[in-house]
Amino acid sequence: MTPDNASFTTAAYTLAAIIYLAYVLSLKLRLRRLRARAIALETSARPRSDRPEGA
Amino acid sequence: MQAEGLVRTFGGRRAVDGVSFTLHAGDCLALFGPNGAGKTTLLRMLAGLLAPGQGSVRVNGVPVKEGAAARAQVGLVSHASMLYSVLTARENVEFAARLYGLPDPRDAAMRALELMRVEDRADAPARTLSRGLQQRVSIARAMVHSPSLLLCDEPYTGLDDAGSAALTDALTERREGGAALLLVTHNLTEGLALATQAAIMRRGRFVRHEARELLDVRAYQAQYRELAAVHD
Amino acid sequence: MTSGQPSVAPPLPSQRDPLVGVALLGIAAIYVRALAFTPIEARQGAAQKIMYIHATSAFIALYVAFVLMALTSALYLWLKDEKLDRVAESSAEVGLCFTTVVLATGPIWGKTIWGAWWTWDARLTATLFLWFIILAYLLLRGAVEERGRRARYSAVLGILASFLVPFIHLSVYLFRTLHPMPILLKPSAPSLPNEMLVTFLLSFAAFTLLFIALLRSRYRLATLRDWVADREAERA
Amino acid sequence: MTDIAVPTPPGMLAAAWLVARKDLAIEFRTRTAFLSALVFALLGVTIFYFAWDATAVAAADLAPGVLWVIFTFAGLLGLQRSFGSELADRAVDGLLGAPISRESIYLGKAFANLVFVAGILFVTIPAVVLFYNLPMGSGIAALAGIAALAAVGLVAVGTLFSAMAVNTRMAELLLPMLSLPFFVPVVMAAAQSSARLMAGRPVAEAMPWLRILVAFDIVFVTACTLAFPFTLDE
Repeated sequence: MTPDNASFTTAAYTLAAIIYLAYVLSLKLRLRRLRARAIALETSARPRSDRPEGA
Repeated sequence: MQAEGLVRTFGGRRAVDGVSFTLHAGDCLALFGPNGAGKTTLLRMLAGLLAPGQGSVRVNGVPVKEGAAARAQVGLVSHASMLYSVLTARENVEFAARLYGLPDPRDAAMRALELMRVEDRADAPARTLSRGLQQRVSIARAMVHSPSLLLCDEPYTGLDDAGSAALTDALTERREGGAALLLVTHNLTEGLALATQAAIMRRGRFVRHEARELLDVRAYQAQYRELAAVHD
Repeated sequence: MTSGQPSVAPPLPSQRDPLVGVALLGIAAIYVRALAFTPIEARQGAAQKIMYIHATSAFIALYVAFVLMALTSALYLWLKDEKLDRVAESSAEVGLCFTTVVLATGPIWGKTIWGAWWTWDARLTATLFLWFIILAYLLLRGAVEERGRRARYSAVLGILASFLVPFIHLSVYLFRTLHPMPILLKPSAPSLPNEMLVTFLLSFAAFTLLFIALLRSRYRLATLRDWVADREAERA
Repeated sequence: MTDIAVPTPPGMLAAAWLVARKDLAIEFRTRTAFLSALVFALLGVTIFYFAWDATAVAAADLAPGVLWVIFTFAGLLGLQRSFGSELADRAVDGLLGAPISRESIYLGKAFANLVFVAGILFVTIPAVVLFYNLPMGSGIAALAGIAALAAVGLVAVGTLFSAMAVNTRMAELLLPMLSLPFFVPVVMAAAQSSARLMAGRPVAEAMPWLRILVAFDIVFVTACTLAFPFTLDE
């Protein structure tokens, strides 16, 4: 008799998808933040006053 | 001692940017320069504590980094006392003597302490000594194995008159005994008094380096003050 | 050795990373194929399908991410090339993500086979310890500012960790064999009918692609971060 | 200045012994770290006793487990301070500037830590035997032997990580986080083998675990000794 545990499969698949997507999102956010800092550093000569917070 | 093409970068900044010079027995190079010029980094490389990014350091032909033996001939006095605060002055210096493999560590330690006229506090734990006395013990520690190359990073700071006199006598005696000295200091008069050569370091490079006799002290002082106005 | 001369143009990876997009599409395709088009295994029921994402992620986490981290760590100590350190850092972080998925899906699947969420099954326990090691690795990286020292410390930990994994596997398996698991079906190497095997292999390929895409993206992130750190160090 | 005998820098082991002796002299003079680790261990042993319902679980079965958990954390406490004395006033520069190899510094510190941990064990094992009224007999000798093997493994890894952690901001948190995963096989092997020997089972049964323990010691003492120079600011 095949046990009916489809709910477990969906739970596992969704959980896996959430974790992977969360990681992709975190990569994208960190990249955006760094790009902004890089562009800011690149365009401004010596941003003494508006230097972004530490590296 | 020969230093050739020494370079060292820290996170994209060149602390030492191509320094080469030679010291012979009996030479004393006074090295001046503002904070952040790279003097301490250079000194640590000469002492074999820090591997140079490029270039090499040799004492009597033996590279300092690889050959642990070469470090046996080097003595370092730095800002920090390099002492174990819990151990007494004698134990600290004796420990150093044993590290250098001296045949008579006990006597060598006592002689070094006497040289710096601090033998009366030999059995006091290092932490109970004043800053100046700790400095003297630290200098004794650096000289216990009578090194042929003595590197001093502002050794006079914190020393009272008696201490300074003891240090000057010890350095002069070492120099006449055939050691090569490198004296890093901010105090022009102090530095020039002992020096056979003088150099000014800015942004990791020697901007001036010449024999002491050729120097006109007043002009040197004026130029140094203007050079050292802004820190690196 | 290091990016001495300040490269004028910042290494700006493009906003839209095509490879990550393609990899995610691949995973979506696997989801559809596994859930809708692969037959349900008679004895275990639908839960057996968890294997397609659990086993593949586990394999990649241990045999790809971790090995890459250990290898690049060893090479870094020898060659002192910063790029190697960045690869080690990236494969550690992506490896942590894969290991987290394994630890999330494992117990769910375990519940259906062994009736308990956590049964200290040898492989799952080993993955748990791997997860702790990678976490410690990333914590160490976070605690050291100076780049040279951070790279050296993490390289040393990376190599020591690679010596540790066999010991953990050994002791966990020895521990487990002394307490036989109430296993109905030993989820060892799947001898699957070809229909399921195809899904498994496709899934393996898709997850490997995902790993490579994430690794590349994380590597570029590390390069950009170091570039920014250099520029700020110069300006400071 | 120096008489006929030319100064000869000490060899690897001689230098290691010098560093170890210096460390132990410092430890003996302050004694605070040792006493606090000791009290921590003894308190732990007593607290564990009340953490279990003595009627449900026989104290004897509990004893090895308690010993290894306490031993691990007391050891960590001891390792925490081992490089503190070096960094104060940059005393480590004195060692690095001396004509001795970097590896001998590690071996010296590791040996001093080993003596430190052995000291704690020397008191904790009798305490466990006393409080959990274990049968005296051969089991105790086996326990001590296994403890020694485990201590070597812990100290080898712990000393290296303490050398790294001391230079970072979060040393207190970092040292346990880095070391504990490495302690897992050691504690597992020690607990399993000592449980069997204490229960009087044939030695053969404990052999597989002892082999793991010995292999761990050999692999990690060499690996950590070779890795140590890389942790210094070259």
